[in-house]
Amino acid sequence: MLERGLEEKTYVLNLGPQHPSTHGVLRVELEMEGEFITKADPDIGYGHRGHEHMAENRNYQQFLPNLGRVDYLHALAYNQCYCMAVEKLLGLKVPERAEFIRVITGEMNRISSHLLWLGAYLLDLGAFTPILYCFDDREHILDLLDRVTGSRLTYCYYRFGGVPQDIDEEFVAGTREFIKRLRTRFRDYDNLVTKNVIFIHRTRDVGIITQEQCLEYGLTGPMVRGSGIPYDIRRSEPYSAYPLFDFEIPIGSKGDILDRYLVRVKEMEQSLRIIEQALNKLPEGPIMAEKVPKRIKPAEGEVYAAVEAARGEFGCYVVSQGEVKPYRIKLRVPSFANLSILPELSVDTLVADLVAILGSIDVVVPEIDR
Amino acid sequence: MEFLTQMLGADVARMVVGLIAIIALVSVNALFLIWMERKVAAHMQLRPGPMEVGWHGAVQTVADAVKLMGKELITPTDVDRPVYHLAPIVIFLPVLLSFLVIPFSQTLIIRDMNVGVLLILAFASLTVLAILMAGWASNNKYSVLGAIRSVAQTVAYEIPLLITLMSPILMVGSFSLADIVAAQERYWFVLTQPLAFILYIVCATAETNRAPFDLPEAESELVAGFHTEYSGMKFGLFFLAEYTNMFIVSALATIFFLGGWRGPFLPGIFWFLIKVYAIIFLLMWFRWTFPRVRFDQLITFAWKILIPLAFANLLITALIMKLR
Amino acid sequence: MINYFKEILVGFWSLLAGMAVTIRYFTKPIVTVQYPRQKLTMSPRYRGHTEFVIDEETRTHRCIACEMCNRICPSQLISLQGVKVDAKKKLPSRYIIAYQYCSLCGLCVEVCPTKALKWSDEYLLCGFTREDSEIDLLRRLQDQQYAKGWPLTPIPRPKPEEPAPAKGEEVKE
Amino acid sequence: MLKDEISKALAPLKLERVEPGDYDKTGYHLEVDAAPEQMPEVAQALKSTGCFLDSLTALDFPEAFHVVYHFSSFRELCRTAVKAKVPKGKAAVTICRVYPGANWYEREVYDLFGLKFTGHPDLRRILLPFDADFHPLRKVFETEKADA
Repeated sequence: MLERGLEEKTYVLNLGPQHPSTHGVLRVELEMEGEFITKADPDIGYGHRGHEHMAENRNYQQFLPNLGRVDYLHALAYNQCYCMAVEKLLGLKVPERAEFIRVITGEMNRISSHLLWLGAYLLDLGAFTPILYCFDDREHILDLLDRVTGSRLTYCYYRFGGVPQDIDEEFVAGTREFIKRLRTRFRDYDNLVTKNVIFIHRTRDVGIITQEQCLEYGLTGPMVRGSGIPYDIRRSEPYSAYPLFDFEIPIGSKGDILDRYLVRVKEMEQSLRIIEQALNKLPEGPIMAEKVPKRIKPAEGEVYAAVEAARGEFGCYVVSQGEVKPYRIKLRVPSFANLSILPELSVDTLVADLVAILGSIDVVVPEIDR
Repeated sequence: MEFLTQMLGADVARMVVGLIAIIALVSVNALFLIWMERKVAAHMQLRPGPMEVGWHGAVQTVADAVKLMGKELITPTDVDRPVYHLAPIVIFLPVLLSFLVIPFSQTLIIRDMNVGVLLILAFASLTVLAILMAGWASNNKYSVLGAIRSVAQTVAYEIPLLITLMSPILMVGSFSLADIVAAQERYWFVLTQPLAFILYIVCATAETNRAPFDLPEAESELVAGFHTEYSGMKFGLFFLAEYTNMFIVSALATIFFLGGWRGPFLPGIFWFLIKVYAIIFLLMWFRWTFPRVRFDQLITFAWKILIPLAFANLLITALIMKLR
Repeated sequence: MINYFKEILVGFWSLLAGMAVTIRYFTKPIVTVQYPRQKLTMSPRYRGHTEFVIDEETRTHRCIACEMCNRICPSQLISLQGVKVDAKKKLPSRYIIAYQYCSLCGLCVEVCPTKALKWSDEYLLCGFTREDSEIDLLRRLQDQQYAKGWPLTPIPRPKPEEPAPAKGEEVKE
Repeated sequence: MLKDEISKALAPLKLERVEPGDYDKTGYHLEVDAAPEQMPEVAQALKSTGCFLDSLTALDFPEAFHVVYHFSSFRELCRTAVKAKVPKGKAAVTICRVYPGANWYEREVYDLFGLKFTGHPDLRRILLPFDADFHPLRKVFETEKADA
C-alpha cells in the first residue's frame, strides 16, 4: 500500500464501517491527497433490514413497532407520523388530550435526541466529558418517558386514534422539575462547549451549506435552519396540537457547523417552552378516538404525512389497496437526503473537518438504511 | 550496595541502583497515573470509575497490565518488521534515561549534570522518532497520518518549549536542574514568570500528545493513530511511555516553576511528588474538558501565538536581567 | 494588534470557564448505578416480557385461549394452544413466548379481550442459549402461585398420550 | 399562492393531469401526472418556483411502475405529487441534473425495484450489496426465495 501510495498522488482511505466517529455502520470511501480529501463516497446499506418490505407483509398495526426502529433516537415522531398517515386514511379524529400527550412526549423525545447528538458530536471533536453530562440529562427524560410509554428507547406508544395509556400526575410533576433542571444545565453547556474557543474554531466556517444547496438536495430540519431558512413543519404544515403553542424557529445565518449546532441547542430550549405550555393547557378528556375499528382496513387511496423529526422532515407515504395490509409504505427519512450532500461538502477539507461535518449532519445510520 | 561500590566504583554503582529504582518508579508511576486518569475522568463525568478490583479499583491497572502481558503480540502482515518491533523500545528508552538528571530531592538525584535541561529535551525529541517509526512501519494509512502529524507537531512545539525554558535559565544562569531548584530559594519562578509557566504547560501538553493536542492518536479521526496496529505489551510500552512522559514534563515544570523539592515540614521528595502530581492533574483536567484542535490550527497556534509570546517573554526577561 | 491579544485573552478565559465547569462536577456526587450490585425499581408501565394477570378472586389466570394476541403479534412469537375443557370454556394448554423476538410493542396486552396479560417488571434477563429466553407463561404462573401459597392452576392437556406429571414436579424446574 | 404558480409553470408542458389535491385526505395540494420523458422539464419547472424534492419512490403495479415524486417548498406549504407511469421493461428518466439530491433516491429505486433511470451518472445499487441479484420491493419478489 505504502509503496504504491508513493507513486500515486492520491490514496484511498476507508472511513468505516467500523470507525469511532461514523455513528453506526456507515462507510465513507475517501480519496485523499495528504490530509485533504479530494473525493468522498458514502457507502450505505450495511444495516438494511427491509422495513419497507416488511410493511407490505404485515397489517397496519403490526408495522407499528418497526417505526421505533427506523430512527431509534426520535422514535416517537416516527410513531406519530405513521399514525397520522393511517388516521388520515381511516378518517379518524384524534381527541385533543391525546394530541397534547403526543406533543409532550414527542418534544421530550426530541430533546433527548438533540442531547445525545450534542454529546456524540463533542465526542467527534474530541471532548469526552459533555456526552456524560448529556446522558445524565437524557436519563431523566428516559425515566419520565419510561413511566408513560413503558420503554426507554424504541418506543411504540401511539396508536391509530390516540394513545393507549394516559399520563399521570407524577409524570407532569416530574416533567416540570426536569424543565427547570435542564434550563440550569444549559448554562453549563454554554460554558463548557458553546463559548469554548477550541470548539468555535473547529466549527466556524466549516461545512457551509448554502440555501441553494438546501433546495437542490432536499435537506430538511436543522440543516436548512442552520442555513437561514425558517422551514419547520411544525410551523409550516401544522399538525397535532402544535398550532396552539407559541414557539420560535431558531435559524442560523451562515450555514456552517456552528450555526447548525446553535440551532439545535436553541431548539431544545424551544421544545422546553412547548412542553411547558402543553402541560399548562393540558385538557381533560378521552385519549382514544371513539370509533377505532378493531380490524384496520382502509379504503383504497394514498396519503402522505410528514412531521418534523429531530433530524428533519420524516414523511410517511402509505398506499392502500383496500386490504388489511398496506400496498406500499415509503418512509421518507431525513438523514438519507441530509447525508447525500456529504460528497459535495467534503471536497477539499481535512479528515478532521469531515468528521466534524459528518457529525453535524446528525445522521442515524439505521434510518438511512431502513 | 557496598559490594557493588567496591566492584564498580561509587559512580557506576549509583547509576545501576538508580536505573533499577527508575524502572520501578516508572512502572509504579504509570500504574498509578492510569488509575488516577480513570478516576479523574470518571468523577468529572459523574461516574465512579473502576470499583471492582481492589480498594476503589486501585489494582485495576495491575490487572490490565497482566492482561496486556498475556496477550498475543500480533504482527500484521506486510509490516516493516525490524522497525515495527523496534519502535516500542525506542519510545521507551529515552523516557527512561531522562530520569537520570531529575532531582527528586536535595540528595536524591542520580547524576547532576550541568546540561541536564538539554539532556532531557534532547531525549524528549527522540520520542517523535519512535512514533514516526511505529506509524511508518505499521503499513496502515491511519498510522502514517498519525505519525506525520506527530512529527510536524513536535517540530512546531519544541521551539516554544525551549524558548520558554530559556527565561528561567537566563535568570539562574545554569542548565543544571539542581541549580535551578536551588535558585528558587526565596520565591518560585511561577511568580516572576507566569507567562512562561502557562506557555510551558501548553507546550508540554502538545509535547506529550495529550488532549487537546492529541492529534497523532485522535481516535475520532485516526482510530488510534500511530499505535493502531500494536497489540499486547507493545501497545503497553507506548502507553507506559506516554504516562512516563507526562511525569517528566510535569517534573520539569515543577523544577523550573514550582521550586522543585522545596517546601515546609515534609521531606523534599514528598513535596516534589505532590507538585508533579498536581501538574499531572492539571493535564488530565485539560484532557477531560476540551475538544481537540484541528491539525492546521495546532500548527498555526504554535507559530503565531506560542513562539512570538515565548520570544517576547525571553526578551523582556533578558532586558530586566540586564538592567538589574 | 489589540485584536490579537484580545482574541488570546478571550480564548484563554473561555478555556478557564470550561475548566470551572468540569471541576465543579468533579466534586459532585456520582449519578450512575453500579449495575449488578444496585437494583432498580422499574416504573409501573415498564415493559418486560408478558405474564398472566392473576385474578384476585379466582386466583388463576383469565386467558380463554382466543388467540387474539397470537394473531396481532408482529413477530408471531406466541405459541398458544387452547383446549376445550367443556362445551363453552377454552383454556390454554400451552402459552410460550419466544422473548428474543419480542419488540415490546404492547399490542398483545392491549388486544386481549379479558385483560389476561400484563408486563412483568423483570429486567435482569440473560441466558446462555436461545431456549433461555423462551418463557412459558403457564409455568411462570404456577411459580407465582406457589410463591404465594395459592393452589396451582393445572395445565390442561389436549389428549394426554402419557399420564400428566404430578403437580409438585411441575413447579420444580 | 404557490399552488397557482406551480400550475402556471407546468402549463406549457401540456401534462396529462394537473389538478388540486384533496389535502385533508391525501396530504397533497397538487396532483400531477406526467410522462416519464417529461420529468426533467417538470422538475425544472418546479425548481424554478422554489420547490425541493421531498421524496422519490416507486410503486409496483402489475402493468407499470409508478414513479412518485413528492415536492415541497421552504417558502409556503404546497405539497406536489408528481406521478410518472413507466411501463414494465421501460426506463424512467433521471432528474438528477436538476436536483442533485435525486441521485441517491433514483439509485434507491433502482436498487429496490430494478427500475432503470436513463441519463443517471452513477446508477449503482445503494442499500443492497453490489452483487445482489434481486429487487426486493417488486411484488413478484418472495421473501422465502431470497432467504433460500
